[in-house]
Amino acid sequence: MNELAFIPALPLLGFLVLSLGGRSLSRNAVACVGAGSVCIAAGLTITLCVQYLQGGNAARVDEWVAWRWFASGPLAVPVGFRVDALSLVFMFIITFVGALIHLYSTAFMRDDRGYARFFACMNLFVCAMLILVMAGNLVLLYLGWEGVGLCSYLLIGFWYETPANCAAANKAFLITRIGDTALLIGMFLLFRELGTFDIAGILQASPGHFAAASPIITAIALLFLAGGMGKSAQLPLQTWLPDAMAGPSPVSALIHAATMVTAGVYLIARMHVLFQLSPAAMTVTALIGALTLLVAGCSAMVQTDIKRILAYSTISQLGYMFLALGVGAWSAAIFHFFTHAFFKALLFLAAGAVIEALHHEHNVFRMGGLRHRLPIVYWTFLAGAASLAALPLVTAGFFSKDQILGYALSAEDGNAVLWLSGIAGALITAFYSTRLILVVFWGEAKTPVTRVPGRWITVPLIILAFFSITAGFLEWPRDLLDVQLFSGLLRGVLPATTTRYQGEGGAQLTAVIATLAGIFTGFQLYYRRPALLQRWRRGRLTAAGRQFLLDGWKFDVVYDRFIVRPFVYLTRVNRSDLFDSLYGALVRAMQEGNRQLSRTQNGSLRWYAVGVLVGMLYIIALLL
Amino acid sequence: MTTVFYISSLVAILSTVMVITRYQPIHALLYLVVSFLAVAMIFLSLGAPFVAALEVIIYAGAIMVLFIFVVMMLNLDKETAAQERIWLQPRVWIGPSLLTLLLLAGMVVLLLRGQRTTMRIATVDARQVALSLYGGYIIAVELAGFLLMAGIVGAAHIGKHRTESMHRYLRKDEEQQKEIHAAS
Amino acid sequence: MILIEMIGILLGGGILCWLTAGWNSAYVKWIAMTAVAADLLIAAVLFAHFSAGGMPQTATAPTAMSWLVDYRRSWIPSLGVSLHLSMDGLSLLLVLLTFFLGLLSVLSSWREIKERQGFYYFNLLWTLGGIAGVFLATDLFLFYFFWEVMLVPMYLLILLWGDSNRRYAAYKFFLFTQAGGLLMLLSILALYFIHGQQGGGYSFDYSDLLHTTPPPAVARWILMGFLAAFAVKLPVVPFHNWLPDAHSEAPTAGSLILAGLLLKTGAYGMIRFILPFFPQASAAIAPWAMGFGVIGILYGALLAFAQTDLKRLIAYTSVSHMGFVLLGIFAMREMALHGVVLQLLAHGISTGALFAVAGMIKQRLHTRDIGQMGGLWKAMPSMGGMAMIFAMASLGLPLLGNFIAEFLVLLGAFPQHVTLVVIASTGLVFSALYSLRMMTKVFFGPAVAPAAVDIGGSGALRDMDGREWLILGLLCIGIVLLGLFPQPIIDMIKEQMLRL
Amino acid sequence: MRSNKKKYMPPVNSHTVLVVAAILFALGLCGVLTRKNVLFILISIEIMLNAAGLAFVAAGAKWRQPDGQAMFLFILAMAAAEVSVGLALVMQIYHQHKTMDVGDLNKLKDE
Repeated sequence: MNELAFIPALPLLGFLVLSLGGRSLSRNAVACVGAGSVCIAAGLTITLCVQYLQGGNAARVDEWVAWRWFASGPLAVPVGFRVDALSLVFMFIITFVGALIHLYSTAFMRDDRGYARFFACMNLFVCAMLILVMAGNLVLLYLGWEGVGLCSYLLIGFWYETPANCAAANKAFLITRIGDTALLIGMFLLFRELGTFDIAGILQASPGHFAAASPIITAIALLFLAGGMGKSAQLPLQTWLPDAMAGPSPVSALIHAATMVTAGVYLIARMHVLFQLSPAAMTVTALIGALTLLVAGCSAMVQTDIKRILAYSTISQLGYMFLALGVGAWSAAIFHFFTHAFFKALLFLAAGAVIEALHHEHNVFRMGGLRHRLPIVYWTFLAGAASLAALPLVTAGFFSKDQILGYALSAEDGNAVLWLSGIAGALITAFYSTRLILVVFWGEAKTPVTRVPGRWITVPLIILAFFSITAGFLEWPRDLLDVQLFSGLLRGVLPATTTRYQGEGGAQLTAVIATLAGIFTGFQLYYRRPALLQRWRRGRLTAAGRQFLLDGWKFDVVYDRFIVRPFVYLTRVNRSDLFDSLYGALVRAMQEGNRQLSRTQNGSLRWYAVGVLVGMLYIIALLL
Repeated sequence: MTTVFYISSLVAILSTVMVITRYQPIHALLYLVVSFLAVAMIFLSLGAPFVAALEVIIYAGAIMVLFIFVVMMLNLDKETAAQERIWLQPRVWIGPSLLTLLLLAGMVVLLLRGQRTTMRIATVDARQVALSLYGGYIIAVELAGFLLMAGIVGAAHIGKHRTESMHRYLRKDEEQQKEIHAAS
Repeated sequence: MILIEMIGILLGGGILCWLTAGWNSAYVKWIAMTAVAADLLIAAVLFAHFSAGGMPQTATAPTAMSWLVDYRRSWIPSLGVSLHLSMDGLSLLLVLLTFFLGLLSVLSSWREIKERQGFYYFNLLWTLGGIAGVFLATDLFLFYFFWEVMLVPMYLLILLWGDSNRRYAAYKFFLFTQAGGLLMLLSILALYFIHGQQGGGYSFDYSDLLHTTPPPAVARWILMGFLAAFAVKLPVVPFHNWLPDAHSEAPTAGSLILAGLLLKTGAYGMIRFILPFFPQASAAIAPWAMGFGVIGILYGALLAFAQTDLKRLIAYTSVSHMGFVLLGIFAMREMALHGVVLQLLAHGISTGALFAVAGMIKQRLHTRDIGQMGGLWKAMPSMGGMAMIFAMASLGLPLLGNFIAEFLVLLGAFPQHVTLVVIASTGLVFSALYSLRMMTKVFFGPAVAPAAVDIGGSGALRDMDGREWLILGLLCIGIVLLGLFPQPIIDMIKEQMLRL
Repeated sequence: MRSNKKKYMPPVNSHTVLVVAAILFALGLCGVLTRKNVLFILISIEIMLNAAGLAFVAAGAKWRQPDGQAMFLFILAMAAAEVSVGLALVMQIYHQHKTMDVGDLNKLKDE
């Protein structure tokens, strides 16, 4: 038994214990099992990380095959794990951030009826997510991929008694399932071409097997991209994520911010060889990323539900990652994932604390003035928001976003359009981050604080805030400081980005200015001159625009009208089965025939005699 | 003999027409006797004296007596005749008559289509018939015996005066329906 | 000999049940359970024996077929009918499934059936016996015989112990399957005579008829005859209408057997007879058959989504899942066929389990209408969890048996017909649609009004009791094992699928 | 030959006899179809049987063979049996239904 196995096995064990015996355990025991398993897994992962860093071998790979899963004909799929630096980054985030979120949840979910169920699902999620990133072959990856989908479904619908929550859960599962199916078809296509599902084998064989930019590789890459788009809530499959906020806040933090939604990023980074072979797919990836970050960012500007703001900002940040992937800035995408996981998890957890404190108040405009009453939450939230806004040099978000923006312009596949959209996105991001801080924590208090978060809630917040600030120091812009620890770690897995030119100064400055401009605008609108905002709200055009953005660019409405309703109508119409009525018609025809024929059997002697006579006439007519 | 044949044919047809158009059963039966006798004459003219005799004895005699018995027993008189008059409306009989006429026309056309031969008639006497019957047709004779036997038994059985109207299977049904009616 | 004993135990047990019921009906279910359990034990021992490398040497077998167990006695020699039962990996697996689900069906009727128990268990055991016979018979006459043996008791089960609309359902079931069966009989006879005329002697034996080569045009018609029977049983889409009615009206055990086992006989027949008998003709119709499979997948899923009757919903999911089976069989690739066999087993377990859950819910709520359910998770979290597992199995979640099956089917069929497989894959989205809808409507949402619950007078909704835990627990273990360790099963049928 | 000894009679056209038989048959059939009274129907049936007999005898006469007459005898036997059973039925019907109308006797009708 390899020590690798313990990392996913521990949460799995936790899940089994909690799901089978959860109801007979006390709350403390449940918390111990639930959070403990993930914490130990986190410890193991960190040990592994240390080993990797100490070894200094960037191309180190750990492999372990648990058992032969299934083999049929040319196909052989083992339950095999393969860990390299890329997986390790993800594993670290999953277990470390996961452990913090679990600790937070022990207090946060304390009074919930489904305490054991919550931790069971969370543990299962951690396990599935670990399997996803540790999988040595695509089938196992798909197992984890679907597993996290299931957990996401279960946790979004955690408070199942509200129909809206169930609807959100179903929506999340279904929309991601569309992406999953695309991924599955992509896998079939890949298998037909290469005859293997082994990830290492695929990466090795692909460049020799596929001609660059051939239609088949483009198709495969696009299908994989579609899979990633579903999971990572990219346009046009993004609509599920804002609704997914129906789940408890820790769930939003873990699944819908830090880990699961980045599975698409992982997939594309993992399969980067396929994408590199297809410039078209790369372009599409980058475009989708750029488009998503703008669309979602705009929506985030006007949302009023604190969690929905964060959800749209998550979509937007994921858009940055896709943009980075699309321009071939692999390690930059992963780096942004890395920092994003900290600050977005932090934001969600802090938002959860705020919501709890205000007695389940979600609307930001009914908050306010929390700066003094929840100081720890305020400062940590500020750290997270600053990181989200990419406040230059002092936050993690700055370093990762700056790298992406730099590559968007300078990388071989990058261009000015992508860069400009990134810059616009940075401005928007900074704007709504400022808005969030100002509206929620400044101003006057509108709702009384009923519950002050305890230590189990604040400590994870502080740890995450620390990382939200410092995680960026692993990787500095080249012209400022020559520290590239992160990309150095990934060097053995992901190819370096080929750039057209060196020197990022001007572009960097633009980004910084955009960020500051965004912050300034937000400050002006929401603190200095709120009257301007009031006027806009009253204007007809601006109000309509606001509503449009508030509804997420009406994607839901369009889908509802053109896909959901026709589909439901179609199924309703056919509920009693078309073919059934076909057979029913057959039966009725028989009965009608029987009725007609039995009318001849009227019991009248003379009628029968006429029948005989007609028969005779017929015979005679034949003879004539 | 030819003349006899034609005359008796004419009589037979006319009297048969009368049979089927009478209202009073007894009148019809009287015309039927005439018809049978005429047919007997035809037989005679065709050189079949034995059958002619049988026709008179059995048809015009025995069977006719049965009919008359029944008419007498059922007491079918003027009332029946009035009933028949109502029943014999033109719209009742015209359709079937036309159909029958059509059939007749068809048959006649078929008959006349063949080669016309005049047959030279020789008498076939009872002896020959008897030899033929008890020679080649012996089985058929036995079967005819069975048939008559069955006819007698059947007639005796059916003719028994019973008040019950239904077969036991049907009766059960009837009773049930009555019960249902009573219940409702 | 062991084979005829297996069937004999069931048939004999059935008669014993009937006779015993006359003087003490308390023993009946125990007799039934003992009979099925004994068979299950035998089958399990056989499985353990053969999967542990106990494959017999084929030296003794005179034919090219290498059966694991072969039993042959002459029965009606003048017609070339023999009592020929054989077992290979495929039949062993299906027989194992038969007895496994058979045991659970006995268990699930433990409380449900209170009237005419003797006759009920007689019918149940005879149905099982017929199914086992179908899986084992290698004489076509005998095959047809068992085909009918499984049909009539099933018909009675629906007719006598079914729900409110049982007569309609039973007649429909009987008419559809019987029409198919008679066409198959015609085909069997045609094959028999063609074989005789070609000088092979008149015989109904499988291995004899295997080498019959009817003229291609005739072969296609004979194939159609077989296909008619199997397509109705499977069911293929235009012939599926008996299924929702029969499933929803049958008692729980009946639904379990119908979904879990009866449908499998159709697939088994296709694999056992159609493909080996008419390789060319089936290759000719393969694209059509695959197309119908795909139509079945989508159509079944769409209908399942629209249903309001829980059992009907599950029944239509069967239609959808069996579409994968058809697709896989006529892809005629090793991988797809492995997937098909796995799908047979996994579907038997998962759908059987869903029917069991539906039965338990019906026992508590006295309704099958999902509009009247909701929020059941609150009262019955364990059952909700179990139902969730099986719903996930039915939407093809990895880790559970159905995923590997569907994955192999689609993967195997992919090179044969890309477009169809792509369309079929969208079935996965639809399967998610109906499964989630079912879970949402039944277990989530606001709790049902207590008034609706108390109809039975048995008090509040209770969670599963020990017997129900046993049933669902066994099924759950089964489906997870299939998902985690499918390899022994693939190994079991590997050799045989290669021969196709 | 035996026929030589027979006394020859003047010839009749063979078709004429059959036409007469056909007319009688048609009249009988017409009676069966038009009358509603069971008794008349029975009478008409007798006419039809008689006509058939006539055809047989005519055919026998044409070939100068006794077979036609033998057949007539069978028809006679049948007619006798038929009429006895038929009249018994008529009596029963009349007793039970108090009517002779065949239109009322439709118990065999398929409901």
